[in-house]
Amino acid sequence: MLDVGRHPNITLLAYSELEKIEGEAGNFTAIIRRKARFVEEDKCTGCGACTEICPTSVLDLYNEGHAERKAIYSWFAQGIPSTHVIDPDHCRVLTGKKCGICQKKCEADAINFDQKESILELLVGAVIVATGYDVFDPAKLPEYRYTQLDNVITAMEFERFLSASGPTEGHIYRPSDRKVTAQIAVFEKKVKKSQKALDRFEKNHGQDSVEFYSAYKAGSLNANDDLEKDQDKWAKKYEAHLENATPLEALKEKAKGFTSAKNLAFIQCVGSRDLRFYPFCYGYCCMHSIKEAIIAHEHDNDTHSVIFGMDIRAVGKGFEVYKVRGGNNSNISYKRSRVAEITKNTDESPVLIYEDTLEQKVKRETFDLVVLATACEPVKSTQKIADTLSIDVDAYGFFKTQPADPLDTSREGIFVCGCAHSPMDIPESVAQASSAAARAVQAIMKKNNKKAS
Amino acid sequence: MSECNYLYGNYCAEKRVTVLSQMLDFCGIEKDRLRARWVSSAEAPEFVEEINEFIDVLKPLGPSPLKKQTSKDVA
Amino acid sequence: MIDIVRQKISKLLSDGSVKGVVALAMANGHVAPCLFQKEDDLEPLCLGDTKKPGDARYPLNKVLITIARQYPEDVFGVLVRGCDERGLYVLYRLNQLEPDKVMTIGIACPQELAKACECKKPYPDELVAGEKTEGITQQGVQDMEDMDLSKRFSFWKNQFSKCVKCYGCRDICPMCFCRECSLECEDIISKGELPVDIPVFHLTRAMHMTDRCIDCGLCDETCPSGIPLRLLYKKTSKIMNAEFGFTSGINKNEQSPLNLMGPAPEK
Amino acid sequence: MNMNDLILYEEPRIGVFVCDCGSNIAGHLDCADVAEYAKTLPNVVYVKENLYTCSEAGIVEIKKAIKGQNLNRVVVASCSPRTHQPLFSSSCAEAGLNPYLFEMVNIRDQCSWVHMGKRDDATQKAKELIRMGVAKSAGLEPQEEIESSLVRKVLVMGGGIAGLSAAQALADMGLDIMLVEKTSNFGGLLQQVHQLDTGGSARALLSKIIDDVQSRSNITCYTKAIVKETGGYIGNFEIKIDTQNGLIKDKVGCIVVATGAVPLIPKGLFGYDGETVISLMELEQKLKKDDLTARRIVFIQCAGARTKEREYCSRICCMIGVKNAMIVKEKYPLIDVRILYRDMQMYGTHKEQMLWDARGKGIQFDVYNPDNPPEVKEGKVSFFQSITGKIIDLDTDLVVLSTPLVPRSDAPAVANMMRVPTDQNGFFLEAHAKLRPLDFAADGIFVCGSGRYPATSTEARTQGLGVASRVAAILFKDKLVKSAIVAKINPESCVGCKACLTMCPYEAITYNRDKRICEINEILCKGCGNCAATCPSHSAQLCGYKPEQLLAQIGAA
Amino acid sequence: MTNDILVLGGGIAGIQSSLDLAEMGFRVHLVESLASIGGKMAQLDKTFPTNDCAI
Repeated sequence: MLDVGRHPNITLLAYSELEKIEGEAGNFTAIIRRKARFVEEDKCTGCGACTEICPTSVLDLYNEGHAERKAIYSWFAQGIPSTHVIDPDHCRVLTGKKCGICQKKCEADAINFDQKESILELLVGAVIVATGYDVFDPAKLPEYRYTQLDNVITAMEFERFLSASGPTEGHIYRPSDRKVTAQIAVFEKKVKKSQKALDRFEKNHGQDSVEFYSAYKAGSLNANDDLEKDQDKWAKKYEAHLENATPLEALKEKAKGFTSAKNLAFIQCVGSRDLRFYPFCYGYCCMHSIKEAIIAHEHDNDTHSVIFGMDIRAVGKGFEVYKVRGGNNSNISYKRSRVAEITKNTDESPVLIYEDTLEQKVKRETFDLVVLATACEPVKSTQKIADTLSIDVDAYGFFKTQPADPLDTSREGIFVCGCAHSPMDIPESVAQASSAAARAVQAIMKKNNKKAS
Repeated sequence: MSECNYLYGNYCAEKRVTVLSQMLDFCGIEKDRLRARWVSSAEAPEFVEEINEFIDVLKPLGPSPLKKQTSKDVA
Repeated sequence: MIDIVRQKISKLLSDGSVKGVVALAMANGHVAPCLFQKEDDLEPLCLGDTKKPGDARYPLNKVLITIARQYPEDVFGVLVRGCDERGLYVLYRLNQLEPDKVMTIGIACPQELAKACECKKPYPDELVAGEKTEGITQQGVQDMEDMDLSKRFSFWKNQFSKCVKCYGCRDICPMCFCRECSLECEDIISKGELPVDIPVFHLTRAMHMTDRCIDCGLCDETCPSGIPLRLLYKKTSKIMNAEFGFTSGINKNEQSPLNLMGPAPEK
Repeated sequence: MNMNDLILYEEPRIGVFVCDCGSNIAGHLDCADVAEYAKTLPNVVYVKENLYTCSEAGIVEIKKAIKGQNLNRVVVASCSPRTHQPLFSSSCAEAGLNPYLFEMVNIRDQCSWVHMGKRDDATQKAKELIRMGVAKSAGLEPQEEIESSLVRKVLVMGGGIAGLSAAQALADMGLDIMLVEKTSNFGGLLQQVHQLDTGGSARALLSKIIDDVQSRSNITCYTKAIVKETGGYIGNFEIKIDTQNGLIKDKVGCIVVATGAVPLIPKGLFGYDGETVISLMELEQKLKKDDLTARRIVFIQCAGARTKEREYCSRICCMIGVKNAMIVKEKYPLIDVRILYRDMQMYGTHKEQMLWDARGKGIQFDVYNPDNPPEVKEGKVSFFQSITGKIIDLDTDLVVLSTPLVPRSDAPAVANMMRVPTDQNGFFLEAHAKLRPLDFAADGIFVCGSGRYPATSTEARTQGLGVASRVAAILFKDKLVKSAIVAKINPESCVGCKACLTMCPYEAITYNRDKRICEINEILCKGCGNCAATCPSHSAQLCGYKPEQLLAQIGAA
Repeated sequence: MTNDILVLGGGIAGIQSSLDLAEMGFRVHLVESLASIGGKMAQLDKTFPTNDCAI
């Protein structure tokens, strides 16, 4: 990633999109729209001082919505380019309110609110489409109740939970527990504020609020004159304080029993090998779940994972050994079945209903956390890109190619590689990227020779 | 042990350390003053653990009996 | 014993299979290494046991190395005792001499000399004169190991502080053939200061001797301060044997475990 | 042993640049105090503390100081060398200072980040780290990058689909190719295949590519030829090829290994006898010759694969098995076809569809458990059907074993001729499983096709193109530039004891017979320092990490 | 005739093809819609089968 940022032959146009493209192989003119970053690229050093003090916080999609980022942010810590970006829909200044603290704080004075988006025209000989994929939204499968159950998450969310730079710094806390701890934090802030007001009363009346309130309620208060003035205000303040304090105690009580998730379930083929969505297999999600189970076991030795799959497809090099080794010493068990439905029991733990094909019995099993090995969809803007490049898309939304020339799209001079071509694992994607580069060079060389000869 | 960046470096080092530690012991210097562990750049927690463990071993051993000798060399 | 050797040498010289023979010669009362080239002037030849056997021993291999470097294409003979032959095997491994360019004339050491040297194999494989006597088991190292740590430390500290850095042990040792020796490299050993850096000086040499020392004892005999260096190098060979099952100088095409890439060979 | 013992290149005039890195360093230790301390260090003539040494302003600051104070050493105390060492050393080079006279001290990751909250300890530690860095920088010597010429020619070993595609792509890129095939004709394993999984006959695809390759002017084809020797190094490999008309010696820039793999002959498995129990490839021949008479055929998948001795899934035999089962059903609809499998490895967009079509054609699939696999006895196959929980006996007159692809028998010979590693199953081991799947660890040698791991025809073809681009990335440059951190042997003090030669993992050291010393080939040397560590007389030393430099650093601790 | 090549997408595939082309001496324009490159792989903590970190 770093080499791309530093390579003399590569101009990196991040935060930009392809508007239009004309011409034919060897001679395309492309119009690129560079979205406004509101931060000067050559001045910003990516120090992050502005992010620290920005008041507005927004759902962070990098962490799949489990954490928050600020209105001025960088996609992730070590991202290239390290130049920050201001989110126009949430930044107070750009949505018309007053703020601009980040501009004051920035020692490199790189923030410029009236930066406009720019248009760039490029003359290129070939185009390589490597737009990758999006994670399949499991909400489309009603039977897994992804949206209603907090403790049912996608593989990518679980990946963020495992990562030390993620929302939980690597600990596998259950989302339902994290919701409670978040509520506790909110109540605690309120209680602290209202407690301060009560302290003031207690100080100038020398009486403890609880005693005062019970006496006030019972009417047996011997109030001198200044207590007379304050007593109603004090009582109302105390009642407001209780409104927050009692639920806080209840939540704290509940939070005592929280531990990191111990037994995990991985459900394979969520959206894939499914006639309603994508009737084929991606090849990497079985391995992805096995890896996540192994890493989870590394983080916390008494995790026990069950992987539910019709086939466990460990197809690549060294994968079978990885699967067997994972099974043996990271206590992972593989169950050949397709989970029919997920419901909930009392304490937010998901319950899986499935048929265990070996014992031919329908079973119900409770887990702390369920990870859905989701399929990979073509990027949402695939249709838009296909139209701009005027190339065809196949039945499932990936770019169409022929088996004889696996990387050429329907338009000469435009090639596709990686998950935009079809779902694949990283090594195949890297190998295909090199192949697409070779095809692009061939196309250009042919054009030059034709011109020359 | 087989993940040495230069294929075999760690094995060669291990053999030499085995011989040297026994020679130190033979010359009357506590064997625990020399320790060799292999930690990859991704294993930060293990690295910290090893160093702390080594410090706990060294503390009771006290300063090196050759302290007078070696201190004068350091500029 | 000496006539058999004289016969052997004159045969080698006469039939031209060697250009010269490195052996010992008695000249004006002293025994010194000498290169005999013609079969008729073998008169001064002697085996270096004037008063008692083996009282005049020289690292003839070292002499042979310097000569072989000048005349790489010629074959030379050399008078070897048990230890010298072991030395040759190591020198073949370290590529200082080529086996087909050396003819050995092996003589066995009498029992008395073997006991003095505490030598484990007081006879060469190719024996020309003298009978094989059995080797002595080495007790020195065991006694040292039985002492407790602090006694060992003070023992060696006194021994090492006696060192006057005359480099005699290195100059006499047949296994030390480097042109520039790291013991004279200022970064490791302080220059012009005594006592020598304990234990860096002696342990550096010991580490170089781990897979080379042939236990000939010359370093012990030459050391003016009488430091038991041989004991130190016996310990290194004991470790090599215990840890890697390797003893230097035993077979002609040996492979030292320290030079092998990959894990230590099974014991 | 102190500073002035070092043989110093010019009187050192050291410039120290202490970086705040915003709050990452300055937030946890006192940078000004550290800068003050740096001024007191020996040979330091210029010290500057700045907010961001890596920003434009910081770089200009360094360049100005090098020229203004004519510094001949630069030390930057900031973040991790992994991210910014190239940036800073190239800026020093632009200011006219040899980039190898630059030393970087990490006072962020190894100091301020790990000692947050202990401000004075962190400041003290930063001072000591800088003192060590300055001590080492004094002993640095200028080095020149090593350059070597490149031969614009490529050797492709193996004429299968992968080798052919690689040759075709490289030819389009204007490079000269020597395509060497061991057997008498091109096509490799695909010649035995009847039809491809993507439809169309294998022979049609092959002949199209073979004609194109043979018609190219810049591809020289050698059939019945074996590569005897590959010496030399990246950019200048000397190769010897045993061809029909004698031995050919030539020089090439890069080598592509596309030797492929062969199907396992399942001797001793499930009663294999080549008649009633045959392998998948034998079925392909039968289909080609169209002579198949049977009432029921049972396919058994994973025959000899995913077992203790062969602990890998050969990835494509499921697909080939199902494809052939469908072809049998199309040609002879009356034959009852059943497939016994462990896991149906049908990944990718088209293969699942094949499963549905196969079921549509009446092919029955049954799972078997590896612990009690099916038994084949005189025309009867019996297996435990987990769905019904009963043992099923089928009288069958043809059993087809889907066997995995195994490495060729001469693969180990090729591997150690080219000194490249193979994994425990005998397939070639690539440099990095994820990020460099087509390169070998040794520079200039690449691998594609089933030699690396079993691959379908489309995958092999894509990998062939991929390798072409990896080769072009090297040969399109006019010369090969290599870092100067290599070892050198001092000819005067070397006694030729070959201790270093046996320790070099990259075979970069050779023994020069007439000079009786060892010599290092700088191109192959990766700067690991094994030789420097083994050499008793310090004749072998690693530039940039010489004993005096390292000991100065340790001494200053 | 131009030697420039446009690469759409800054994930692992876009990065690898850009690096290969740049090494061959072609000018590459890498367009990425998000604020920085890295794509889905940058979100991963570790990769199989070697378990090294994905960043």
